[in-house]
Amino acid sequence: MTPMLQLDAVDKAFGGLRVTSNVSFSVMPGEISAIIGPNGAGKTTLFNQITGHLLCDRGAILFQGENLVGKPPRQIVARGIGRAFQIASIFPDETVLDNIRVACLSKLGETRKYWRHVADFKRATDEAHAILDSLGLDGQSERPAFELAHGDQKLLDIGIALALKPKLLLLDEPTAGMSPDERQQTRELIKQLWKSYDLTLVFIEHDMDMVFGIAQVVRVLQQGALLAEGTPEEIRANKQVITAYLGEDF
Amino acid sequence: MTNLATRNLKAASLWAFIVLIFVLVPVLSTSSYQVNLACHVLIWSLFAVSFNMLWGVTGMLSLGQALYYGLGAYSVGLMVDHLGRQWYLPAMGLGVLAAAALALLLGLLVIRVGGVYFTMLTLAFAQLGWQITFKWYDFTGGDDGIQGIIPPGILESGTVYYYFVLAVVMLSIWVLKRMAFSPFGLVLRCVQQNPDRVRFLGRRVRRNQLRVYVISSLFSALAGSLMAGVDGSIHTDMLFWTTSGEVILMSVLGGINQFFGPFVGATVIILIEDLVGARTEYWSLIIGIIIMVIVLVFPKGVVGEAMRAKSLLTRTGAGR
Amino acid sequence: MKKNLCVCLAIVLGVLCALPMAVQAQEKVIRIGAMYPMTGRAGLYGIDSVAAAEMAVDEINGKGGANGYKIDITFTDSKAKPAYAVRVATRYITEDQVHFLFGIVSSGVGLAVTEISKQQKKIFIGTDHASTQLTSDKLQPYYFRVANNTFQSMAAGALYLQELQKSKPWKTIAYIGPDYAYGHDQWNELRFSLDRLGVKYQVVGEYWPKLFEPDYNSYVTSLVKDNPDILVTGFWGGDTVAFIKQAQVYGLFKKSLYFQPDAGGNYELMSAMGAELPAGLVLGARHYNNWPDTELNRKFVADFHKRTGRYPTYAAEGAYAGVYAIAEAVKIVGNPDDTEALVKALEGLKIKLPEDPDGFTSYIDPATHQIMQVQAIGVTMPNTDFPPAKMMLGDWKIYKAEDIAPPPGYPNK
Amino acid sequence: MDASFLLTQFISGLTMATLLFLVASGLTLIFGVGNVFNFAHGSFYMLGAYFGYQFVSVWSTNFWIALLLSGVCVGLFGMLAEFAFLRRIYGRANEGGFQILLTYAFILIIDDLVKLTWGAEYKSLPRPAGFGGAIQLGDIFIPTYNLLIIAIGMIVVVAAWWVLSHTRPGQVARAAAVDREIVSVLGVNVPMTMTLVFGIATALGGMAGALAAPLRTVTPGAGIEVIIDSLIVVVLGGMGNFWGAWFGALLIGEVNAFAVAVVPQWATLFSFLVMVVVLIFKPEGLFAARKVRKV
Repeated sequence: MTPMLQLDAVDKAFGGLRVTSNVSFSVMPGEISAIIGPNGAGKTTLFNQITGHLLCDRGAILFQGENLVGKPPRQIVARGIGRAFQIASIFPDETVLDNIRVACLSKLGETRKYWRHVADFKRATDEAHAILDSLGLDGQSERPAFELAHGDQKLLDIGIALALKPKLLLLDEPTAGMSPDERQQTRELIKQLWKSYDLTLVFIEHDMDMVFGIAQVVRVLQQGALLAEGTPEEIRANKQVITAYLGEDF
Repeated sequence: MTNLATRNLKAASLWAFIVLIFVLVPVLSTSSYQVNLACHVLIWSLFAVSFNMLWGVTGMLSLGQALYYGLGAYSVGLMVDHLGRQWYLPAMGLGVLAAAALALLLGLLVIRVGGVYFTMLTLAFAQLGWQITFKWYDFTGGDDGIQGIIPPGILESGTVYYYFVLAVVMLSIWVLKRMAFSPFGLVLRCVQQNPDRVRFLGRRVRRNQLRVYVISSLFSALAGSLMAGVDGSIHTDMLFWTTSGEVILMSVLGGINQFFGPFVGATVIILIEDLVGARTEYWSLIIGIIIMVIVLVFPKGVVGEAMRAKSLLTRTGAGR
Repeated sequence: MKKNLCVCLAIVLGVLCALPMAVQAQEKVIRIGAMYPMTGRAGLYGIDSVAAAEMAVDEINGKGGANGYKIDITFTDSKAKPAYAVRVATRYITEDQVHFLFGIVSSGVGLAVTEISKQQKKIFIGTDHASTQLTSDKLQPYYFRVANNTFQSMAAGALYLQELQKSKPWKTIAYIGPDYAYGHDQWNELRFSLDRLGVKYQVVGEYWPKLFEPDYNSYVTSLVKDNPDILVTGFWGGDTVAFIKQAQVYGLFKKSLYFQPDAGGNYELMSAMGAELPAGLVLGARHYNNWPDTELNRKFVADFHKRTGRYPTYAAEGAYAGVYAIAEAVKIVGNPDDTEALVKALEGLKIKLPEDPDGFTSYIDPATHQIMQVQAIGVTMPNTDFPPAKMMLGDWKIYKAEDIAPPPGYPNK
Repeated sequence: MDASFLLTQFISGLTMATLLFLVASGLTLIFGVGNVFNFAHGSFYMLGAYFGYQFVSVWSTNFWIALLLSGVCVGLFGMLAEFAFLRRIYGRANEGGFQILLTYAFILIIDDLVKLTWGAEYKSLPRPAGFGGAIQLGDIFIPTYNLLIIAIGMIVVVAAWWVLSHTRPGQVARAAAVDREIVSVLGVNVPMTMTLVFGIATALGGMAGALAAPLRTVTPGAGIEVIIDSLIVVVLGGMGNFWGAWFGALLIGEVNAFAVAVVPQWATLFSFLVMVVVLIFKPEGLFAARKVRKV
């Protein structure tokens, strides 16, 4: 089976500082996996390289066998990679519905329609409602997005990504800034979404309950390099990981 | 579906009301001056609404839309002057096309940079256009402008021309309104709020900015070409940067984030300019103070403030 | 939102219709709608014109009006913007029901307003703008001008240069003027007149700084290199001041004769520059505070000074003349309502004005609707009679009205 | 075209460039630190010229003192404008448009205030004692006052260099020009800094007005023509870049001087032409102060 995503010796340096160095791993289709590591380990940079926001200095990123390096985000997203951001990246003045609907329209190739009202695009609207429903946000669909609670804004961000029907979904700290209760709910929700949308899912997370609770594979980054890769159990037992990141008393 | 139907009905009745008001102007007015004034209001409204597609909707602050407004006017003026009155309507079409072509060309240059650089670049190119029009007096008439631009046939009558303007303006604003609430318009609003996210929806930000720049310029040129026939004369002032500034003022006064804001803004500004100008030679002091008050106290504009007041009222009402 | 919008628009409609509904009751009044710039660079001309026009109105009304009709004159700032002036003119005609449109400093604005005057068949008295077009190819039946046009000034200038060639043989000439119609017209008209007189000359330089150019250093140094015998300039207002101040230190006026026959002799230059104004510049204008030395002119200048505390620029005399021309025409016709009769009366109207020397009376040429006046050109010399000016013109050369009129058909011939 | 003429023309261009730079430097400073484009900067220049007239011609103040006082008065006026009005719109959505309107309102108001105070007549100041003539070197005339302007321009450049590189406020201003967020991290009172910078910048504009007054005409509306030229200079040099403004002024001044000498009929279009050519290749100007956010 070809991997969904394959990183091959990926490097990135800012000035003299190497942020990711020689990172290689493969993500198999249908997998749900986590990337962990201390702050500054290069996790978000890695995402940025995958989605084309940053150019790789070296190495290759293969998505379903096709090299993505050098392609702009626009084309990468079109190939089926979705992403939600660490700080919710939404359209604050639009309604919750329109936030999702614009993504649905984009996926359906209907953004160059100049004449009909957005509400008249039935398919996009229905799809948007379905996504809001699965996120539990349907009740707030007519509110402007900036009015949403912090956690809901992050869900909305995920919803925008989902609307693009990605094969691979990248989530950057989906529970950051949430209360323990919200985290619990979000964890369940993400697992739910992974199943119902048939996704390959990679997430960055600091919340260990989430990492060890739902990930099938965990990858540890440290100072830009891949320190370890394995099942949650393997990682939990890995000496290097424990000293470098999880701490002795873990 | 009912929601949709109500929306359509509401929108349609609002339209009918606005159109009715302007249809009645020549009937109710006591002098042709009021018709003339209403004509100015309509044309500036179109100019301001098309400008606001660029600024209010997409967040691109151009200080050079006067270039296209002037281009529209001069296309009509020059062709009527050189070729005759029967060229009036073709010249309008030609001016609009020329503006679209120029906007495409300049757009490729100025859209490369964002924010205030975009503003300054549009200003610089518009001033260049003004300087050329001013200087090339053999062709453009320079500071003397062009006079005697009389519309052909039945349009020569002031009232008929007024209805012509009304029809063109209302049709154009209707088209722009459809556009603003279409998927294209939604993408434009998204471009303003979060361009990076738009890229990650798989859409090209600059391509969309270029599209709206061309569309806005095209309608600005249409407004300019209509203006040529109102007074029968045009002038380089139409290309000067203060003309571009005036539409910003109209947009702000009406309310940037309201589609009809600039329409109301244009109406109010033209009436204020007229009233103040007619009463005092110190109009510039008074207008300056008025602008200051608008900017500092009513940043949401007339329509925006009215909506805020309305929502405050309904909220207190519901609280009781 | 929609409801509010409706309310807004309804209010707007209300204002629109109720605007100035106050149309005056039908008394015996001559209504004049005047437009002058009162802000910016040309503001001085507007403000002087308003003062002089009001002075004329007070004088006429003080004597019981014209044929029993009192003059009621309204002023609006044209903002020197044609589109705005057109709107004001339309308001004057249809709302205020004026009998005459009046004023205008800039030719661009004048051309736009004459178009309205033609469409609405309302007489337009031009008092200051000088483009020859208005009384030649753009002439329409309802337009009259009571101040000289640039052709007349430049024709007088050509005669001056022709005479000068006899006493002080000059060969080369250079021109600098603002890069718009006014600047170009003057140069074309001067060369046309020189050629018509058969004067031989060689052009060694032509420069076109932009209107309101603040910095002439580069132009001056180029002109010094060209070293013309005669330096003709076509500036007006502040540009004249800036050019002379910057050119003076380069010694330009020692080598070349400075010659500015249209707007150079305007009093504003003398009052702005005081003792800094060099002697020996040859300047012309449409009215002078110290010429002709007639009772009428002395009285006009003194009255204006009494009224405003300063001496008038030439724009003032134009406005003053315009009001008197209207009063005279109404006296002939008997009322201000018969526009066609007023046009007939104005055509060929003879009127004694402050700028007429003894033995001459200004008259309006029926063919061109242009006032025909004597034109004088003078040389700067010390004179402190009109403070703050320390230099005034003197050593006058006088040119007859008939000698400086454009030939029939100009500029197409 | 001989060498002495080229030199004369070069010095003419330098005079123009220096005055242009004095106005544009303030404009670019305000933009660099505050991201404000001050359309009213020309009006502050005009105000400086009127203050110069008031001090020298009406109150017979010594020219040099008048020059300084004009700068100070205009600077205070500028600080007032920033403190009372402009700072209220910082950070607002669509701030750019509000800036344009507010500074445009300043233009309208200052124009009328000047007319109310000094009337519409043209005013003029004499050159200061000792600077009324010209130095003659062979065929070359160099007006001493022009040399003085060039010298003052040099002094401002050197002083600005010293302030920007050796003092803390200078460092803050430089930091702000690159990244505004840094400034608040440095523990600087940002609003106060902005007011001060606005004051210094308008004082420079005012001083330029007073300095130019003996060469030009003091008249209502005198600010409009300098603002467009300064705009070209600032855009050309890279908005917010002090040295860019200096270079831009030099370029425009000299291009203009030689265009006048070579192709006088087209000279007025050259400054625009230079700008368009530069912007086609470098849309952010020759020396962009901060990395241009490409949207």
